[in-house]
Amino acid sequence: MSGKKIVCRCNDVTVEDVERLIDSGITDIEEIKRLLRIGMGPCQGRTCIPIVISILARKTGRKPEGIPLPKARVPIRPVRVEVLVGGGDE
Amino acid sequence: MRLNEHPVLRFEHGREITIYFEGRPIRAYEGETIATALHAAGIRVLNYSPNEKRPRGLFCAIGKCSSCLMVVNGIPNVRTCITLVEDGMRIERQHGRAKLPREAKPPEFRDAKVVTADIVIIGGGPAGLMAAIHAADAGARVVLLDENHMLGGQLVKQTHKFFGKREQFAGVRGVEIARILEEELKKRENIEIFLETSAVGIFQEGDEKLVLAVRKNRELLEFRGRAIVVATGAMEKMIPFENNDLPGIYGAGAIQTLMNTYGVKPGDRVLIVGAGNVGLILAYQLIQAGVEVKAIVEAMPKVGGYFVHAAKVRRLGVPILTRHTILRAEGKEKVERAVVAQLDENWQVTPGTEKTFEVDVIALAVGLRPSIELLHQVGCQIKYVRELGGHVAVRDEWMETTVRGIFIAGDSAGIEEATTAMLEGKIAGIAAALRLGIANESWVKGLETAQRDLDEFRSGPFGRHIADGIRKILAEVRA
Amino acid sequence: MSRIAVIGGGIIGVATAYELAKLGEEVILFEKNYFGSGSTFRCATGIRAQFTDEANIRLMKYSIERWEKLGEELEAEIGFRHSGYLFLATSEEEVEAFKNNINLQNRFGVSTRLIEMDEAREIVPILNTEPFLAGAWNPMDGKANPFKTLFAYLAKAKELGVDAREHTEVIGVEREGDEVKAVKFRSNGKVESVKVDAVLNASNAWAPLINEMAGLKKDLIPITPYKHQLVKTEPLKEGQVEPLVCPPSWNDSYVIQDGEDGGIICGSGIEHEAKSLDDYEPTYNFLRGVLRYAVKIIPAIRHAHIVRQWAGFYAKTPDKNPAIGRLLDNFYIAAGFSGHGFMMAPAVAQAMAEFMTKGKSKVPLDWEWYDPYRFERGELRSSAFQIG
Amino acid sequence: MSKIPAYLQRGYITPEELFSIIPKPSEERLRKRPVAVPECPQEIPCAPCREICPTGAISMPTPNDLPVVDYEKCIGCSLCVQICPGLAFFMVHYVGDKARITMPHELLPVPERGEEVVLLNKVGEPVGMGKVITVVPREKSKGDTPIIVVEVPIELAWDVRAVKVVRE
Repeated sequence: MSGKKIVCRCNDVTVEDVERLIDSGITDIEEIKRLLRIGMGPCQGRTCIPIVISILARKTGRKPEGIPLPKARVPIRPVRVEVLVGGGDE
Repeated sequence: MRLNEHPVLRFEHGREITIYFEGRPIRAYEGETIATALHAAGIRVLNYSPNEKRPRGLFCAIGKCSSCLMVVNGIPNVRTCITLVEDGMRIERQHGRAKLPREAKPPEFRDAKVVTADIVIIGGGPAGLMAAIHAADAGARVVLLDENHMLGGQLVKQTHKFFGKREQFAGVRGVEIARILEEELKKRENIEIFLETSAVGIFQEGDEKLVLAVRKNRELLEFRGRAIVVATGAMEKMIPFENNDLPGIYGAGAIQTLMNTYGVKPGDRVLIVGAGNVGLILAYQLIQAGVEVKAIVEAMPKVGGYFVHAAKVRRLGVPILTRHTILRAEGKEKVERAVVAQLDENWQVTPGTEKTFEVDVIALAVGLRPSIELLHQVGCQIKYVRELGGHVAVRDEWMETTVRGIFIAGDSAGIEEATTAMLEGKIAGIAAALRLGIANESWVKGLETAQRDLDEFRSGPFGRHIADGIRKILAEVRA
Repeated sequence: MSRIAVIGGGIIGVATAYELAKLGEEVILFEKNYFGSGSTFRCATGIRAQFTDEANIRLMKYSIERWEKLGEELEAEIGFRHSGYLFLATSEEEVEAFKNNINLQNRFGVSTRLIEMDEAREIVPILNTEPFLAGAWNPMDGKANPFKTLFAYLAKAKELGVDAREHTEVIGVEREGDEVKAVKFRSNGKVESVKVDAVLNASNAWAPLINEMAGLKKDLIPITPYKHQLVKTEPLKEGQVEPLVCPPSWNDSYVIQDGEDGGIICGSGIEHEAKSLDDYEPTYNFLRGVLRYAVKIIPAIRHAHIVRQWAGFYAKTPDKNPAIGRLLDNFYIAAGFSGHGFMMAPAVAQAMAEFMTKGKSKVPLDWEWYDPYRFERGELRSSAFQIG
Repeated sequence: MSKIPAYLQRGYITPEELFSIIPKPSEERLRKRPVAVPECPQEIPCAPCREICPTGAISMPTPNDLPVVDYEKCIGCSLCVQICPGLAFFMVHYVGDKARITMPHELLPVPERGEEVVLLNKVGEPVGMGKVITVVPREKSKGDTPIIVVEVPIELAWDVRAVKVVRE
């Protein structure tokens, strides 16, 4: 097994993937998110986004305060479709 | 791997049942999660990742990280860390992205169950419980929901005694505080409790706030109220190092859940990353459960948690390696070794200082961050404040966020302690009742007492740091 | 060579900036937020020629031809594929209407055909065939990845010298007589101005604001933002719902698998007029409303988990056709796409760039049909059919 | 940045460091009866020891101040050892050439009275064997923590802070 440093478990994104993208000039977290699909998997960004923010801060010299957090969306945890449709169904 | 005796905790198992893992029968107990039962049976690999087919196992144990997805009774993407076992359940490892079953019937469309109250409290940990008790005493009709099957939040996993003053439960173990608060809650007739109920979103519909929630993963509920207290606690941070996704690497909270909630040992030999209070307390809890702790590594030049917690594990033989970091985990399908190394003054690894520990568990206790998803989703102003653990909602002295009627308390308002969470919960509960015009002015006094207690608690070196962070937040409100 | 300002960093603005640069123009591109942040990154990824009028059918047939070769041209993976659109009829009247549309589409070379439900089930193995009588199937329709496509255009545009600025808001358009002269913009609190020879307003929902800056009536092009919401499941194995599947009589509800991660995107005609241009608040009504139909189209979706719901704008004109053309001597517009901007972008960008530089274009774009002044004259087109 | 105290770098405190922060009880006092000594060098918000002390021997103006024991007022009742959430209070009593250390013991098994146990120093190294003199089980302890009194060689009085129970 190779020694990958995983940032996003949902999509197997590594530290190197994020760094490479930043080096190519993409430094907006919203753009990084969409190109690497970070935060778009079933964990909804809970594990990965803080790591991306810290990598971005380190690589660009920006303060974490200045990096906006991608918007949290409904539902904030995955919900089975049948539950949303058949509410009250035991 | 199951714990039979423990110096502090007693474990009560449900009825013994059988589940099938890839066809193999496994003993389980009703009331425990699938991941717990598999873990007790020594099964570490729960699925293989979608792109790289990397083995993955339990990591967060609270349904958040997606590392434990499996196919259960033919249905893919089941979070086995929060799904309870049922007799005869068939469980298979999931290999990457899943296919939906080919045959299915469309479900009936039905209205959700509606629950109304004055104040909806999300989270039944120390902050939420205190908010509920005080809001109810102030005259509000309260409904409290919590994801877990028991109240108390993280308190139920804490075997150590709490600090602070006597009226703040100092000298009482976390598990016991949870029991006391639960008893208080149940004495009050104007509090309705919903367990195993997860809030998944907040919608504002005029003056009313709708908290959409799911009970037991199968029932949709609409909680409607005029004020909300969000006391959703915290979640653990993760750090990147080589093979940081290998099964056998857990968040500290996951180990506490396995060990102290379900009575299952996480493994035999553990390396802990992080010597803050969580890492130190975890080390002690592991020793109490009869697990060997090989070492605690800490990148900072000093112990970050309370010295007394460090001294407790040092005298039981656990080395604390300050200025050390974890380089990588090694192992084929699960952790077999951990490699650490020393850091220099510039946080760079000093060559030649690598040390290998033969461990089967790596516990990450590298910090917590507030669970603010609901607050962010509903549109509260969010600000990054390092002292408070990361992104937090901006709030005033009454714990009210920038969305009127939405209050916060506890770790979701900033990482601190159960003691301060309880005081913040008291403030938020009273403040919400005051804002709704339910509580009369005399309640302001109680709120101010709690504020003074907080100030006193935060007057030491640890608390001053927090107070700095809170000042930044309050400056934002005034601006 | 002239200097052209393109206002709006969505797919239309970015693609047109690229096309203009390709023709040798000096381009400065403004986006007030991040590139794609308006409607492009919120879209449902679908691309189709199954329209119900000649202008849109011909434009989209051409656009799909451009989509086919776009990855190669931009030297990037953009995730385009001919995954098809499958419309499903629930009544005999609808089957007749489908037949008429198919005839029209066939006349302009679009390969749509009427199919039976057995074939539909082969195309979508987990489709619920029971409620439907027939399908209108065009295998040449498709989908692409909006993120990758926009960034591919952007990268090429930059390579060709486009000065692309995000987080840069246009706050003024200087005009003398029937000519615009300069564009004033703000970035990081700093206000600057640039002299320009021409301006393209490609800001879709925000276009009336830019028109107003140029001294035009705000409602000259009446564009209203409607929140069009989507929900999406967790990633799933690809190929389960490859095409966009839509029974129009079920409130225009549709499902389509994301070409990238396989998550199923569910949309519907349930719309709300946005309260403001930053009102992206998803609604509870939609969350349950859309799934009510989605589970009837693909019952197995019941077992999948929804991981997010979001809203984007359908920047709608009164006839749901975009406004494409010239507003002043050197002030142009391509906006009000009413939900079709992403799919139309390759064709519209090329047409617009050629029109701005040469006064004409070889793209089969019916300038008369999309004429921006038609609203003022009260000449509405037949409503363009609106799905994904 | 202020200098980091050595005990925070290592996670344990040496007697020298401890007695540079609080006074060491006199030999005479140590021989008289057990005396409580807090190994609590850090300002943390915590006050149960002061609150439980029946003679007011522990001073601590605010919960964030360090506990300071008035050794003359201390009657050696061990309540502070029982209640201390940080398990940081110990009692020391010199008896002949032995010292009797009162310490918390929250592990299984709890030793029995008279049992010989392995003595552990502040870093968990075995430094000899010692006899358990007294056991206060969890049920009888004021702070839900079992406490034990262990006899150790007098020269190890300030080193031994834990024991290990080894049974066949």
